[in-house]
Amino acid sequence: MSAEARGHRRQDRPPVLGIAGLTIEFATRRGAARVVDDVTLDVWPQEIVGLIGESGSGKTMTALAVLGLLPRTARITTGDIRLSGASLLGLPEAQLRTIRGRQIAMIPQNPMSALNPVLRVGAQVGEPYVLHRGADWKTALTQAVRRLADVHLPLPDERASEYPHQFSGGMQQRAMTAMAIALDPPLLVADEPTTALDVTIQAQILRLLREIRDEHHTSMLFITHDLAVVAEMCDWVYVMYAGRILEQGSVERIFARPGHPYTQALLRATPTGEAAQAELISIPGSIPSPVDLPRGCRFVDRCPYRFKHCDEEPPLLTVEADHTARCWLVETHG
Amino acid sequence: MRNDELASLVDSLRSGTLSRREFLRRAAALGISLVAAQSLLSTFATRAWAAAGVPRRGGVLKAAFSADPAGFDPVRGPSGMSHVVIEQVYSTLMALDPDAKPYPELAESYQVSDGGLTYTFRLRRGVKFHNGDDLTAADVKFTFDRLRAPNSGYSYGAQVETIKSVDVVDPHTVQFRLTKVTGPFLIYMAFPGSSIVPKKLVESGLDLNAKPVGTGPFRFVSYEPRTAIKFERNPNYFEAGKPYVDAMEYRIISDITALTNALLSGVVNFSNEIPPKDFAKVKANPDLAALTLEGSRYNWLLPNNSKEPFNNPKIRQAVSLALDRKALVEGAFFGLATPIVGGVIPKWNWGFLDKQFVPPRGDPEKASALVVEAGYPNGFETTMTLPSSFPNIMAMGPIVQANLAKAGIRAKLGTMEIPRYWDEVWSTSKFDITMMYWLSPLADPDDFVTNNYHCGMAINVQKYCSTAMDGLLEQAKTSSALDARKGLYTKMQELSMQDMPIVPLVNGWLLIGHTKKLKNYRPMRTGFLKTLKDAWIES
Amino acid sequence: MSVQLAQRERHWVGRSAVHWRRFRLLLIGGCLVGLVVLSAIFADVISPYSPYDIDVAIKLQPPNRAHWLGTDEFGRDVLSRVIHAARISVKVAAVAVSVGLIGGGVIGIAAGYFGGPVDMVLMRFMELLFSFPAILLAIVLMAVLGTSILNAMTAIGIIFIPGFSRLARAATQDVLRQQYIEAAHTIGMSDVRILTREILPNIITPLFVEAMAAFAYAVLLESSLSFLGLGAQPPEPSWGNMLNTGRGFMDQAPWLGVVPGMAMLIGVLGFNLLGDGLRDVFDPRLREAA
Amino acid sequence: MWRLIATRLAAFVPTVLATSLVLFVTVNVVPGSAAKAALGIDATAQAIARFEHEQGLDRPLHVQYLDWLGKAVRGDFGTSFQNHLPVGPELVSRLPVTLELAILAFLIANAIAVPLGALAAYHHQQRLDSVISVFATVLGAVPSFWLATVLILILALTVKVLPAGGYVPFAENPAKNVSLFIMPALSLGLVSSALLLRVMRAKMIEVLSSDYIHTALAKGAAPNVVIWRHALQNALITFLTVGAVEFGWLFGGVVIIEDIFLLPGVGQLVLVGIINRDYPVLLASALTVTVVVLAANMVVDLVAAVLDPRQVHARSRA
Repeated sequence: MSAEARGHRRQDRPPVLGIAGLTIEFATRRGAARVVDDVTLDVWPQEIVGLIGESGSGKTMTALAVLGLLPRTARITTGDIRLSGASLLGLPEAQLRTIRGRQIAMIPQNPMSALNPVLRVGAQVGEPYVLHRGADWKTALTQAVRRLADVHLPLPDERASEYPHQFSGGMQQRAMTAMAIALDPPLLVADEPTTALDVTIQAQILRLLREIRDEHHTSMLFITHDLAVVAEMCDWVYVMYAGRILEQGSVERIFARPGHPYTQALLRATPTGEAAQAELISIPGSIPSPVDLPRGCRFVDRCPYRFKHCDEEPPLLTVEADHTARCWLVETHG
Repeated sequence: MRNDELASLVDSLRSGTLSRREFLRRAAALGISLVAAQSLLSTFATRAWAAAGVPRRGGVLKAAFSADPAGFDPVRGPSGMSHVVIEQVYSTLMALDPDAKPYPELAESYQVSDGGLTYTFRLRRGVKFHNGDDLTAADVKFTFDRLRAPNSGYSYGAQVETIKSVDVVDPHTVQFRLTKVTGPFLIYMAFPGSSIVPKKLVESGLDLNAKPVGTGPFRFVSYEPRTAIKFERNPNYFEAGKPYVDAMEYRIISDITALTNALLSGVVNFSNEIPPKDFAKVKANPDLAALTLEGSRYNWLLPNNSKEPFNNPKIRQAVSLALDRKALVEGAFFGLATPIVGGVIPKWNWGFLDKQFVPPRGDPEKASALVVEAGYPNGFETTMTLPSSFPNIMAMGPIVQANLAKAGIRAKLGTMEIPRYWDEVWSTSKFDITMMYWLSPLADPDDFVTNNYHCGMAINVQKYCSTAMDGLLEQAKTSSALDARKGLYTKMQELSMQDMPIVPLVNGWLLIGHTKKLKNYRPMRTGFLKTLKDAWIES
Repeated sequence: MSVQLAQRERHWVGRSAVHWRRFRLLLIGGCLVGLVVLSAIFADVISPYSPYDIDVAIKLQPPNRAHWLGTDEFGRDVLSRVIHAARISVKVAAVAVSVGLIGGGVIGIAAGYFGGPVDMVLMRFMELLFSFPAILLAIVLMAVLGTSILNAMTAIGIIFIPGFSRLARAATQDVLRQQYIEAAHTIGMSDVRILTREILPNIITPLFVEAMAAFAYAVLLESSLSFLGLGAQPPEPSWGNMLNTGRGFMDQAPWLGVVPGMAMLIGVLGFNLLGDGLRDVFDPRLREAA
Repeated sequence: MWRLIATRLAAFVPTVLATSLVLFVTVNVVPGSAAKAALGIDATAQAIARFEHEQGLDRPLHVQYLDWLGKAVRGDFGTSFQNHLPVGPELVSRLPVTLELAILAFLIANAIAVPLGALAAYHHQQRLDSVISVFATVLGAVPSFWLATVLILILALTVKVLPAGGYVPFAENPAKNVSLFIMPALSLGLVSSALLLRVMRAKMIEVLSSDYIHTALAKGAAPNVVIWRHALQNALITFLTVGAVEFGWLFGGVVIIEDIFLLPGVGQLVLVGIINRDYPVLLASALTVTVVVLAANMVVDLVAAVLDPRQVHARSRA
């Protein structure tokens, strides 16, 4: 990903998506569980921002919050989510509905179960036109065929009249993508879109998403646990752990000089080209439970370099321009 | 003063709580001469009770019943429900008036000769079957030869077994020769089983069960099993102008509560099978008339005479004495029945014996004394098995059980489904105590008693055999003079109170309800509905 | 994850509503069932009169101080009869459900575990039994076995067998699908041991939950049989035959029908709520939804 | 699709045959002789023997069965022991009554169960959900014959709005026919709607928690769109198979309701057939009921299959 992509992060216009200090808590029997803790994250126009973390780090919850589809027992206690400068929280449900599918669209992880088994694919892909443009089903269907063509689905008009169970995994994800980009929404939220697919299909879908970003000028929040995908896809990346952002910055910078021990461990655990020869080390221990989070740095009991200062959590310290990390060691290394 | 007192007398006579003899005695007390009272009685017996106004043609009478008929051929109609249909479609030589007195119907007149061994009937002229054939003596001969045939399967064979021969004297005269004098013969001639069937049609293969054809007031239209039987008016019925209603429909409603609801809501406009528990509701209904009539539906308890300890008459008497018949009447019949405190023959019948063996409330002390005397110092255990779907019997069961317990007879109550009851309890006499009820269709003393008391009869399942009793019964049946028969039935009932082979309980009244628009309907003691032809429906 | 469709108010919800709701179900269900079962066990002790004493003088009395729930057409105390009736109705339901549970369970496990022709034949037979309307089946069975409470129990039990067998078969197949059963095979566990130690414990819970619902239905079925004169025979009181007689006095003495109706409602409601509560507790998928 | 129907039909015939065999054996094992029930308590032994010979009850069981089956296939179900009339025509005249009652009740049950079930599921774990669930449980605890009596008492006897019972064919007088069927269908339908409602709620909860519903929401679909366009069809597929079974249970209730509302249906025949040990009537009516229930199950299964494209359209590629 070339550096000038950064040019888009100019300060004069608001980001497509601005999450500031977002905190989400769950009511459970054992008290409130803070799954997302004071997260700040921006996505600029035509930018693909990666949000990476182990499963249970709160990245999916953040995505759901953006779409306003949090489970009933979850509460946003602090922070704000802004779409092109306008806040989404507090909007009445009716207005939120006008945004979903038109301003923000979602690409799910498991396309197999994300398509309604009893409806034809064409109808499902065309539904946004009916929902938001009040189109009749005939025009919606022609639009759907056009979108299916955009996602390089062979014989789109024939495929449109078929049912999801007649599609392969890759074709289903293409259909979901077609559905997502139906109304050219400015922001796409992709929640691990390729995890459920085998590798060959995975590459095609990733290329498709990049093509969409270039041709449709769509910005994307790309949620994954796979650094290799981040390296290939994203301009900017946020590393999330136990609900907190531990490091964020441009992809080159972070891959070159990871600031936070957790990011370093992640990189060592990922078979990217450069680190091929180093044997892969898995990170001992597991994510702390969101109910009783450790006082200081969240990574303290799994961090090889912990020292007494770690019981006080550091802010995001600057490692270099466009690159900050939440670890005291950053300062010492300078 | 006299008029309203007389009116109340007539009312109680009509409702059956007053017997004819009682009526005559009371009328005499009022200073009305015996002759005047008797003429009053007979006029009331035949003529309409109240001033009913002018008869009106038209309307449909819908009557509700709870059981299905078992066929429409007189020779094979074993159930009461069949008889109620047969009597509308066919006619009989004689007929019974509301008080069950026989009067000539198809027969214009009759002579009895040879000391009661020969009966000669002169038939009405111009009587036609529903298909237009003329009724002749040949039909009468054919009918009774058919009933007397060895394998006819006729359930009431006892009524025709004393007929030696039936001869056609001329097309309108028929003569019956009997083997021996038969007291109730004329009543047998009025029995639905003795209905005259069309010889030509039956011989040419007509199945009377499916398509009955007779000379009766109504023609058979259709039968939907378990739902309805439809009749239409017989335009050339030999009683001019009758019947008054255009059509009649018997609706079969098996659930007794649904039956009452049907009457209350007007789905039907007549029923003589109102369950006791709902009679008050029918009485309270403004547009329904509610009548009670003491007929011959008596309920009795059968101690198994062939088994310990009920083979001992003392124990059987103890059972009778232990029972509180007033409680049975109140509990199981809601006050709509008469306790039987002596002989089985009801008060309104000439065979009645006015002698009390046990007070209506019973005599528990005497009963327990008898039990001890019979060799059971602290009583005994026994069982009582009842048929499960007769509401009145199921209602009396618990009361009888409680009464017997007080006299030291601890009976365990068991019930059984009807078909299995007949098979495994009734016909095989496998019971200590059971109960049954019966609507005697004939209203002749013989019919009340012979079936239960005579040795070897189908209904004598309590296995009681006494030559003395059999002798009395046969003599009573075969003597011709009424007073002679009456004296024999008195002796017979006195013996029955000593031996107590069965324990008579209560005589359930006929409970009738019909729309007030139905005029001039006189209920019959036998529970039959022949008199429907005289009634009409006001618009 | 179960997703709430519309996020109305954003106020803070106290303790998780789901937890309390499930507990409340179990509590109410448990109390109602307890009430019924206790009155069945201690019927003689707690009922003010004997259910059989007849006193025609005081028949059809509305509820009064002497007879809290009035008297029936024979002057018997309705409260005592409804308490004693609980004994019969609970007994009928208990035996019926166990017949259904054991019969259905065995058939279901056999069909599920052995599969192939065994499964085909058993399930075909079950489908046959299932397609025959319950009450008709009960009537035919009662006619065959004769009318007594024991026969009512077996008849109702047999009606439950297909339902339980289907459940047991599905549960067994679920357990079989999980790999560790193959592991058990490999270490040489005999079929019987597998059945008892692996399969049985896992399918007991869904069967037990279904038993609760079946319990409720059994009480209802007994009353329908009584309506047809095939249930508990007089003078034995059962909710069914009391309800049946009550039907005949609906407008003169409404309490005759209402009281057994209420008792049955308590019994059926209790077992259903208990069943629902248990289902939520044991059904993993629903617990996740919390 | 036709393959589906073919397999269902193929399974239909053997099941019916098996039912008739089971019924025939059960009926003949039933204690309490038919002859005594038919001829009355004072039937002589000679009359009983003649009756049993006449009806062929003295022949070995399998001969009786094959003879009966041979005739039944041709529509001749023999004559009733009670009234010596052929059973076939009576059955034909009674079937429409029972069908009308069962179908009306089934429609009412579903008309209540489907919307309320969906509503309860939509408000899962909230107050409305528990209110509807308790309502369903209470309704499910009321026996249909009790509800029938209450309805008669109020609507027929006090308010006198509806007739208390009886039957008039629809062709003859539609208005009267409908008024006659309102109460019976309601008493049966309301009670069985309770069970169906609980099933619909469970199925709907399952569907509403699936991924494609989440997709629909993410597209900005409003709740009623989500329920009616996306969720309902999926829930109905599994719901209908249970619904079919409930139709069978509902048929059981028909026996009692026909009795109370004086409807000349087939249910009454079965009851009478048993009580009077009238074998031909019992066999014919019980078999008819089973055939109808099996047919209903088949129809409902087919409807469920039609709703589910996965069963209709074969998978065209991996």
